[in-house]
Amino acid sequence: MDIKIVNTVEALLFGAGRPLRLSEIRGLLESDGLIAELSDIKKCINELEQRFNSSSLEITEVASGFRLQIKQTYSAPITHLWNERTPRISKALMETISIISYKQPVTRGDIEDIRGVSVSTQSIRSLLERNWIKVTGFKDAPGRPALYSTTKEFLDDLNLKSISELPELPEVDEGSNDQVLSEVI
Amino acid sequence: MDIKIVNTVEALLFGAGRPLRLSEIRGLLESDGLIAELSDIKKCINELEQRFNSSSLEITEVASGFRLQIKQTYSAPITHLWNERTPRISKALMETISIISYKQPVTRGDIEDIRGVSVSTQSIRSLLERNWIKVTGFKDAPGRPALYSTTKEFLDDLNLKSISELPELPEVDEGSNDQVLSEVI
Amino acid sequence: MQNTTQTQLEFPMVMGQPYETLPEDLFIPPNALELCLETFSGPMDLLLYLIKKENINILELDVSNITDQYIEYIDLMDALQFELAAEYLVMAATLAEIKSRMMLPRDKHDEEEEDPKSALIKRLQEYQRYKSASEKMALMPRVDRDFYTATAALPEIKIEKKEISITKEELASIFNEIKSRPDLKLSHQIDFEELSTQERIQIILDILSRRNVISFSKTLRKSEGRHGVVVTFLASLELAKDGHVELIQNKTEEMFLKSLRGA
Repeated sequence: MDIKIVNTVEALLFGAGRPLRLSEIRGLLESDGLIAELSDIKKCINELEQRFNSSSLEITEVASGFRLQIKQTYSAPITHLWNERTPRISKALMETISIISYKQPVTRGDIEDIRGVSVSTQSIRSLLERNWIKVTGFKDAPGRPALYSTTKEFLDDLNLKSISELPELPEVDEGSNDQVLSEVI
Repeated sequence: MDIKIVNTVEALLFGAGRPLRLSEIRGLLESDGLIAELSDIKKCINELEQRFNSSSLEITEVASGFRLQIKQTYSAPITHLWNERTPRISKALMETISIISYKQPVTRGDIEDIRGVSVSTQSIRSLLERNWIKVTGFKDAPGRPALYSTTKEFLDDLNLKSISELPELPEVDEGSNDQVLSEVI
Repeated sequence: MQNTTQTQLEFPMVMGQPYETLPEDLFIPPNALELCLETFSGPMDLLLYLIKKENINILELDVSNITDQYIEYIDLMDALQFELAAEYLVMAATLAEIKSRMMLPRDKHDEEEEDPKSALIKRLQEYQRYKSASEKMALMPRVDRDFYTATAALPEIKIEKKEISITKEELASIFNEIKSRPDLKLSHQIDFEELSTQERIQIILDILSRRNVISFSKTLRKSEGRHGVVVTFLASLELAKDGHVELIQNKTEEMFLKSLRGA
C-alpha cells in the first residue's frame, strides 16, 4: 500500500479520539484527495497491525469501528496516571446496566421489578451521561415510560464488537435443576 | 535499550493524554518495578523517535515535557474529522464549561464532584480543541491531574472582556431555589 | 497488580478506605452502616446473602428462619435510625406473610391461587441470574480501568466555529442549577429537622396562588436533602390526588406542578 495512505489512516486513528469505521476513513481520505476502496483501507489497517507488532500498541475492532489501544500488558503503569478519577461503578449500577444489556429495551419499572428496589434518577442519568444507555422508545403504557437500550459506546468500553459477545445469562439456579418446585412447597 | 522499557515509555506517552516529564516517566516506571535512569529514558525516547520516523507521528518536547504528536503534514484530513462532528452542544458539555468558568482552575475530578456524574474524556477534549479551555497547571496530587481554565478565545466568543463580567452568583451555596421558598415562608 | 486495582475499585469506600469483605455476621457496628447500604443493592440482595450464609439452596428456603434473621436485621437498622428504603420493609412484610401462612393449616382451595412463597422463590431466582451476570460484567476488561486507548496530540488544525453560541446568562443559570441540585447521595443526616408534609402542602399552595406552574426542584430547599425531597414529593402526590395540581414530567425528568384551580 501507498505509504501516504497508510500513514494518513494511522494519523486519523490517533487523532479521532474515538473508533472509526472503514467507510468514515474512506470519506476522510477522499476529502483529502486520496482515493481508496474499503478493501484497501482494510489492508492499511493490516499493515499498521504489522507495524505495531512489537510495540505497545494494537488495533482493535469494537462496536463503533477500529481504534488504537495500548496492549493490556503495558496498561498497569498508566493506571497510576489516572487514579484521580476512579471509574468506580457501584454494585447497584452494575445490576442495572446488566439488566438493560440482557433484556433491552426495558423501562425503569422493568428494572425495578427484577432488582426489587427503586432505581434512582441519579443512576439512570449517570448511565445516560456515560453514554452507556439511550432512550430507544416509549412503552405504550400509562405514563409512556422511556425504554432504555445499551449503546455502541457501552460495547466499545467493554472491548466488544456486539452485544452477542456478552457471556450468556446464567440459567435459573444452576445447582439443583432437577428438583421440582412443588417438592419443597 | 530493553524493549520492555522502551514499550512502557511508549505506552505512557500514548496513554497520558498530556506531555510527560522524564522524571515523571521514571516514577511511573518505578511503580511498575522498572528501574531506569533519566538518561536511559532519554535513550528510549530517541529510540522511539527512530521507530516513528516513517510513520505519521513524532515526539515533540514542549514546556511541560515530551508528547506524541501527529505530524503537521497530516493536518488536513484531521481538520475534516474534527469539523465534521455534529455541532450539538450537549447538556453535559454546557455544565462542564460553566463549572470551569466559575471555579477555575479545576481538575476533571473537581468537575465530577460538583456535577455528581463522570465527565468524559471526549468533552474535555472537545473543549480543548475548540480552544475554550486550556491546561494552566497541574494539581499537586496523585497522578498530577491537569488544572483547566477558560481561554481568552472563550471570552471573545461570549463577548466578554474579562471573566469577572460573568453574572454574579448568590453568595451562599443554596441557590435560587430557596428564594422561591423564602418568598412564602 | 491489575487484580488488586480492580477489586479496590469495585468495593464500597468507607471513610476513604475500601471494604473488601462482606460483614461477618448480622450484627454490624454502627459505623459500618454506610457500608451495608452500599454492600447490598436492595432487599433481594440482602435476602440472597442470608440464604447463602445458611448454605442452602434457594429452593430449600426455610422462610421461617430467614424471616427472623431478616427482621432482626431490619430492626437493628431501624434502632440506629437508619433511613431504610421502603422496599426493605415491603420485603419484611412479604416474608412475614409467608411465614404466617405456613403456620395455618393448608386448605385445598388455597392451591388455586399463587403461593407467595413460590412467587418469592421465582423472583429470587430471576434476580440471582442478573446478579451473577452483573458480577461477571464487573470483571470484564473496561476502558480506563483495565486498558487504555492510545491518542496523540493533534497537529495545528483550524476548527470552524459555525456552531456553538452560549450566553453568559446561560452559563450562570446552568451553574446555579448544578449547585442547587439536592445531594441525593448524601446518606443521612443525624439531626434533621422535622419536616411536615402538611406544612409543605400549604407552602406549595401559596406558591401556586402566585404562579401557575412551578418545577418540583423549586419547591424544596437544597439544605433539606433527601428528606426534603421525600416530604415535598409526598406533598405533591397529596395535592395531585385531591385535584389541586397536575403533575407533568418533561423529557429531562424534571417534574412540574401545574395548578388546576384557575383552569
